[in-house]
Amino acid sequence: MSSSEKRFIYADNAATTRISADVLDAMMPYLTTEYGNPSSIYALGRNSGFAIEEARAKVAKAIGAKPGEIFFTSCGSESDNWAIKGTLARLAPKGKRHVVTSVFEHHALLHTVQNCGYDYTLVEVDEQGLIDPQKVKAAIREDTAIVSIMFANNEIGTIQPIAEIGKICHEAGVIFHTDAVQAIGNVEIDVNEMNIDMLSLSGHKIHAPKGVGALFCRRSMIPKNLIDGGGQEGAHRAGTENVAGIVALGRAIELATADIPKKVARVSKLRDKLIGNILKIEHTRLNGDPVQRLCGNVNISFEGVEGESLLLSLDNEGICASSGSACTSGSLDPSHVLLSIGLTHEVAHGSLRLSISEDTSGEDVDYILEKIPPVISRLRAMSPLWERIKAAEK
Amino acid sequence: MSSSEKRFIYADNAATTRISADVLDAMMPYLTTEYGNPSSIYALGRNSGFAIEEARAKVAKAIGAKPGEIFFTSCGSESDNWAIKGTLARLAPKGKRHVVTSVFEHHALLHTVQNCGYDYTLVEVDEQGLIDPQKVKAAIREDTAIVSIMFANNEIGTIQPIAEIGKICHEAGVIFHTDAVQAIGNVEIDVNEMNIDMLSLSGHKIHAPKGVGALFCRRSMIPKNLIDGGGQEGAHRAGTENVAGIVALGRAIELATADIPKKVARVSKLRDKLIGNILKIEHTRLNGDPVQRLCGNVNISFEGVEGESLLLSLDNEGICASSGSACTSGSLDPSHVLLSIGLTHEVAHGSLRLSISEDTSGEDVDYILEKIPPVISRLRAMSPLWERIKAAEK
Amino acid sequence: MLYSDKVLDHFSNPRNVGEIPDADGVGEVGNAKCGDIMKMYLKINGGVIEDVKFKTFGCGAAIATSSMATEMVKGHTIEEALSLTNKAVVEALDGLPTSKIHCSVLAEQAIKAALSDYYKKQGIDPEPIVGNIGECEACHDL
Ligand SMILES: Cc1ncc(COP(=O)(O)O)c(C=O)c1O
Ligand SMILES: Cc1ncc(COP(=O)(O)O)c(C=O)c1O
Ligand code: FES
Ligand code: FES
Repeated sequence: MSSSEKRFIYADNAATTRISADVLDAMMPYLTTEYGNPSSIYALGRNSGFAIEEARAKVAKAIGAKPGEIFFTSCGSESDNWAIKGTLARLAPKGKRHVVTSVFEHHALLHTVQNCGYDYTLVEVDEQGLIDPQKVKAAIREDTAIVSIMFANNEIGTIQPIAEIGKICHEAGVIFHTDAVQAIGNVEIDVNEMNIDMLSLSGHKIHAPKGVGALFCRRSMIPKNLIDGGGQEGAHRAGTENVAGIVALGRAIELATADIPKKVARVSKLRDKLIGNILKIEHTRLNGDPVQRLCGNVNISFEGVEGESLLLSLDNEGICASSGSACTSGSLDPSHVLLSIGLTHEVAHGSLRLSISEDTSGEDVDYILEKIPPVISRLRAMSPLWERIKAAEK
Repeated sequence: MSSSEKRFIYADNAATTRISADVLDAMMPYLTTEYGNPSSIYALGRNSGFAIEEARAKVAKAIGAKPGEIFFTSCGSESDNWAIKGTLARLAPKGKRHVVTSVFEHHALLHTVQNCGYDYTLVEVDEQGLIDPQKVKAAIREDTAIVSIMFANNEIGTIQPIAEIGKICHEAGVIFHTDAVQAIGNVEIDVNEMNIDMLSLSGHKIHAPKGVGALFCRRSMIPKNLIDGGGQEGAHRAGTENVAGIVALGRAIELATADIPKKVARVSKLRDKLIGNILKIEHTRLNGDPVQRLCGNVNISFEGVEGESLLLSLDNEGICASSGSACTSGSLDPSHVLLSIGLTHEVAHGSLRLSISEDTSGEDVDYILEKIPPVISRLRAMSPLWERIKAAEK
Repeated sequence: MLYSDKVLDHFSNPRNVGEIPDADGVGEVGNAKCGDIMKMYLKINGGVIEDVKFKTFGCGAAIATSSMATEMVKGHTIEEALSLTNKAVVEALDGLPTSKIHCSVLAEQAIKAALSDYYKKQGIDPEPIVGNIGECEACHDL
């Protein structure tokens, strides 16, 4: 490959993924001829109904659950909101009005807990971004309604000891929810073996379209409705079903979980090549645990560089990536995840997340590794912060 | 047309609609090459973001609103839930803890109000299914937070005097929300002229896909989040945006509102032909107002016939329709809408709703009119209830 | 609403629809208020159900279970008819949605009601033989 040839490399699969051709094929009939409302009794409606049930069975199978335990939603955020708000609405009258979660959950979970008007405890994470199950245990109170700990972190990719945390919750008689939006397709999940009572997932992270998600939930723990109305989803989630999206999610999760060990082996090799080579650049650090890590996640901070300008520079090279910089989020604070593992604001601002997938080739990795160093050099050359860092070294 | 030729006629457009070719074309790029996350900063993400803003402008234009007053949701039900629950969550601490709505709202509204844990008043409707604005006025209290009256009823198609009701609300200083899911594209709507503060709509009723909706809301009245999390929709509705669905909704509403008077003129003529001819069958009645009526709505009760078996029989003839029978809903009570206008359970069970659209042809109408009488005769011939009705006549 | 092909077949082509003018037993159960009435006519000869007809006001499941139930008792003895359960009818139809099971109960009861009538016409107290045909349980919710 000549260094002048510009490529397009999508390395932001943790933000969203392209819809795979196979998934698109599966959903197309439901965007064209099969437009029946699943609640309708005639054949056209029944076809949609059957398609939803088939998708439900596929989602259930992918995580070792029963079809009756799967409820479709509009996104991972809705699943998280429903699990927390609906469980509190159900259990608060019984005196359970406390939530345990971690400091570095996705905002869909964290803001929900912070805004729900109930009491909560945020468990700290260590410098690697790992959660100590004993800290969860210590946070559980008499009146704890639910514990929610994310399966894998979306920014730094750390994978938590979920089975162990679930066990602790069950010993304490508390419901255990996990946000598995980033874990699905990257970690083998069995809700029974892992002591999971509720689990959130989202289609667009696994090559299904945006706008469809699901909540797995044991039948005895179904939260109070977030969305009331008609009898859809067993009267637990109203709204005419996003049939095409649901069918797509069913097919996508089937594909994503077909051979996880093979994917992990291949992709983590590319990931480690990226990490190893990027860390050769001076004044960089890897964020997140090197081993307990999503196979596609690379998160590295470059001192003296601001994340947004880094992303724009990479975009000019055809590389799509993301950052925990405040500047990319429109808020003033950099990523709460990066701060939670002890990064200073300065260092957090200079973070880069590359999230690769099964689509990523060895050549893509080479291209990224070719483009990053000059971009960093250029930005550092114009950075007064970098000047200061270098000056301090002398 | 020979009477033996079987056709396929979709006459259930109030349940859902087929996606139009034009809308599908508009959304396809966002299911294929344009898969960027709108929150992402690189070009691929920005394209999605622009597409959403373009759709927002189209939705705003269709109802005379400003783009900043449009919030995308996953469905009409979510919009309804958000409007009510979010407004109560916002205003209850200020002492506003009462809702006024009508007895025959869609369940997305009615169940929300009934389950929200606050006080509410249900305004009655008359035998035609019309709401008297003075009754709304009488129901408003000191502590009323919000009035919600549906623009047009989904079962019997009655169109309410929305501008007048809105005026009454504003005189009383109360927020006025309307569920316009069935009205969009069938009635010209201007939120300012009609004194509407919030309005729910849904894509799949206007030839966009299932799984996308919107809430119009004045900036000073934005409800507390139903779905907390990321910064999407101005931080008022979290979740990665259903980009393809939103683009589709934008295009669909543009088409649906392009020439409403022309659609109404054409479709209501077909509607009236259906009504006039079906009413020639003995022991039938029209449900809903004959004039203040959605142009595509036909709702007729056939005594001595149960609705579900009527639908299945029509399905055998290739006609898709719906009914307010209890038997189609899985509950034991027939439609609360039909009961609210004074029908007995027996008569409500025998109701048929045909909802036609701009796709319906004169030949379709002739075919429906040819098929209904023999189906009714066959079902009545095997109905012990019909036997009784006829015996009572002698 | 997910109906099996068999349910749809029995709904579209119901077997034994109609009346028997000189029936030996007629039974009617159900309630127009909740949307279902079933009426069964039996012709009985030497303890065997020689002919059976039904009329039903109700949903697809109500019509299909009536039809199937008549097929399952026709040509069978009274004893066999009495042992027919709604479960057997549902199984013969390859299942019914849960919300529709109550309609199948009605089919079982309609046959029992017709047999009660048959015994009454003979001057025999049906209770000990047919048992008490209870109210439809679902109806109690109304
Ligand atoms: C009047 C009315 N409101 C709300 C809804 C709910 O819309 P959705 O199915 O998009 O949730 C519908 C349709 O089902 C409706 O007809
Ligand atoms: C860990 C995690 N939870 C929740 C979400 C929210 O999912 P969605 O965008 O489908 O609402 C995301 C992704 O944005 C995520 O990475
Ligand atoms: S007769 Fe009403 S559900 Fe069967
Ligand atoms: S007789 Fe209809 S539900 Fe009981």
